[in-house]
Amino acid sequence: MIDKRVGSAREAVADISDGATVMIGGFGEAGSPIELIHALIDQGAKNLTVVSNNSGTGLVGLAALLRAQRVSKIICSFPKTAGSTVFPDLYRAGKIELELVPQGTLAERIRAGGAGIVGFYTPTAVGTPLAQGKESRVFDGREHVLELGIRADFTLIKGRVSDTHGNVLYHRTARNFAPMMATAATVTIVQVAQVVEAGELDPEGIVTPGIFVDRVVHVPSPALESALNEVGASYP
Amino acid sequence: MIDKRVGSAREAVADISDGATVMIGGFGEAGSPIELIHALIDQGAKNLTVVSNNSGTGLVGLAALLRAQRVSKIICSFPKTAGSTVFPDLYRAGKIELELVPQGTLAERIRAGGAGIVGFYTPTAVGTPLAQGKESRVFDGREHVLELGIRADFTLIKGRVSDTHGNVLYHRTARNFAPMMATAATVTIVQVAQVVEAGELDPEGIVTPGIFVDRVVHVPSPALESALNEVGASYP
Amino acid sequence: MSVATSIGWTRDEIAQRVAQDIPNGSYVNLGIGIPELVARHVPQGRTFIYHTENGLLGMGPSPAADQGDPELINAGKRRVTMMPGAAFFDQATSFAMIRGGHLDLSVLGALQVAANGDLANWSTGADDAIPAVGGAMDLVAGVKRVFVMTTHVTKEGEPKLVPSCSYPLTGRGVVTRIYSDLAVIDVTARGFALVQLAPGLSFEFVQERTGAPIINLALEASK
Amino acid sequence: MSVATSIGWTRDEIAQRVAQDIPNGSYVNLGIGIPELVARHVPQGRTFIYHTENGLLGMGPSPAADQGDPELINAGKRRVTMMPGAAFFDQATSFAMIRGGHLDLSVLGALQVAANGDLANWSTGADDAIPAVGGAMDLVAGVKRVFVMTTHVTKEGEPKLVPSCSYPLTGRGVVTRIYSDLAVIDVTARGFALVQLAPGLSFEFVQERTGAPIINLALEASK
Repeated sequence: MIDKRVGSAREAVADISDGATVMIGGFGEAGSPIELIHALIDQGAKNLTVVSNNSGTGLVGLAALLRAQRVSKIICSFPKTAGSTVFPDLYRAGKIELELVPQGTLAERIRAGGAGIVGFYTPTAVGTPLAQGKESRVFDGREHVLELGIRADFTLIKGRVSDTHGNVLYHRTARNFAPMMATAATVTIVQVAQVVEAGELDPEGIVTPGIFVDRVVHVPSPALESALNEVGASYP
Repeated sequence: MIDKRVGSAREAVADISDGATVMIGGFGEAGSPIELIHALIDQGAKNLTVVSNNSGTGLVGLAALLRAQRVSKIICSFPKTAGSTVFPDLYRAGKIELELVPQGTLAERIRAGGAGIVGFYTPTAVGTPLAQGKESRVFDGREHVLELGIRADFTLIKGRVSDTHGNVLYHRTARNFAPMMATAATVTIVQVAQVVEAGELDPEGIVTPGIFVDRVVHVPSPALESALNEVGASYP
Repeated sequence: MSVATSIGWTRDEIAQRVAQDIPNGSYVNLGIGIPELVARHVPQGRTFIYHTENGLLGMGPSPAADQGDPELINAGKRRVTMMPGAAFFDQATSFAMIRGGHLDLSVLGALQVAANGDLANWSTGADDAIPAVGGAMDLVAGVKRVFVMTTHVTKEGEPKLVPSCSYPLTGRGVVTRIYSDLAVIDVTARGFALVQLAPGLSFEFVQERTGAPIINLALEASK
Repeated sequence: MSVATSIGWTRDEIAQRVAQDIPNGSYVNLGIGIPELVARHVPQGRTFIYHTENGLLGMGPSPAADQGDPELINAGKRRVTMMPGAAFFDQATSFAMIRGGHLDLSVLGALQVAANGDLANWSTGADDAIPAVGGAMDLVAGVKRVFVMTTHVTKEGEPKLVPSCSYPLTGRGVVTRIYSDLAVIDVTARGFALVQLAPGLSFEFVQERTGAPIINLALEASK
């Protein structure tokens, strides 16, 4: 009998330690696991390295984690979404380190980390500042950059539904980085709006197989960044 | 209005030229696109390089293509399945070249070819004869081998159902190599037992998005290698 | 409220001109901003399939205001819809489409385009700027035809078509064709080459507003 | 029909012994042949989830003869079933599970195992052999714990546990533990180390049939 459910977001993130690398799903608010992030803020771990495509908006979710100064470094492709003020302020004040990575390279580096591919060559970013300091090499007459896989201690993602084995389905464009982040961490934690018994999901349609998932947290009505920001919410 | 259907398997493979590289889906008989392979035999292209996990059984499908001496080289992980006699005979007679690749490396090389990743480092095969002549490099104290992406001129695969845009679903373990082979060829041809209109498949459950598929052939009752072999069939 | 100058093409006219050059059945990625207008001008009888790099093929138009799903969005994080035949996928698959050369066309905005096809469209390199690149570098490296839609000059009147980019690059030698308010210009092995002038404009007028020589193929042919 | 010798463990007893060492909830890949027997001996109260590298997690037992689906097969190309919670996926994903270290355990057969953990299990290197490797090299390179199930000696009586492999390698230093008909033996930094003898066998009996020294930890401890 396998059952990966844990009782609460608080319990799920309890063992994230200071200095950990944490991948956080989402493209903007789509797929952002707000309840898990808020639990991490409550938990208090600091000096984190966060891997996430954006930097959050308003004063909730990822932006709130940054605002609480728990994150010393962020690996990111686009940290200045409309409505994002926390990151720019911290960055200009020299209080956070940024590793800027092209979005597709970020996705592929995370996939590589999860797939046991230590490094790969891509034409993306050749000749740009983001290739500076990176090894490059010509294949078939074209220059490529060596990019390395990324792994993390924890991954926090949001799904639509999971079974008790951790097989996860997502909602539309909230899928984005979650499937590859699920593969690339020592401990993968997913919050889902619905949990079903093993056998209730179609085996042909599973997006993230349960082998990649360690903990499932049932969050029946997850908040959305835009809805929280509309009412001027801030966390904590 | 987009409609990728072509009238027949014959029509679908008509422009495969001598010397082409052709990826052929399937793990054993599961997923083997027999009707497309038979159309390719009828069509007559020779001196082909075939990329396929196995080498076929009996005297039908992939084995029949080899027996017709249309294939000068095969890139393969396991060419000696039970019931496979055509390949061993040709190989011992020096009539076919074999590039043996570990199964996971084969899958990843095809994925890389389709994803614009020119090469990657893997620990698989280090210290074995299959790493001989390949560049190796130590990352994090562990030796890795550089493997290069594979691309093809054509891919022949079998799906369960496709819509007119070429969005494909597969049947159980017949999926195997098809999704990545679909991405790695200039022209991808899929035979499916059922074709539906665009909009009839759940956008959340598409396995191969239509962007990877060029031609859809409706083969309502595809043959299985084992069934053909049971009755001693041979092709042509 | 400012009134648009009557010189050259309007934004919608540029978008319409771009759309004319896209073959039926093309898989197209439209960049954030002006390029999004292309979707409004699909020529009669053609179907384009729109890819948004955050994970959707078969993107449809924006929903009505206060409608839509906050988790059905485009790369600009705006709500969109989906068309029949759409498919959702993850970021690795989405960028496999881009990097693997599966998209027919990418239409992007620009800060600068150089005569050799170099593109700068993500950063002015200003000291206080927050660096942010998104998928632009992947798109220009992976998609075979890259169209740029841009005003011909900056708000300050400086040429955006330049001998070489002074801003940080998005990619080297990646631009195929430029659609501005003044002209359609190809990037060729010999540099910028005129394809079409906006109505009422002279070659000299456009050349004066361009930072590098433009080859006038029609003129060459008549010599 | 030959009768099995009564010395040591039977195949099923070896499989049972292996299963005892697998924690509840483990994700396990069973190699083709003898390792498949492990699935018959899951200890009471434990659940293992079986991975088959051709694209299924949650593989169930074989269907009744002449039942089953010819496209629902295992890595040995035999028909199988699926368990509640199963998932199908493609080969790249399947080997991402393997290479990325997501499987807890791989149980494989062997031609030879060396005292340093080198494994040879895909080819005897014979001139007329058809080379075929499948997923074996990926499994040993990617899965953290690799158990070998094997007869202690070949049909000709030659040791399969050797100082160094003479056959082509599947992987270097990859084997964690060996379960033979005669003993359970760990591969340690100091070489082979005895974990358990089959009932009625002496350490010397097993050592005589092994090509390299076996450390007898119990003996060392008693000294």
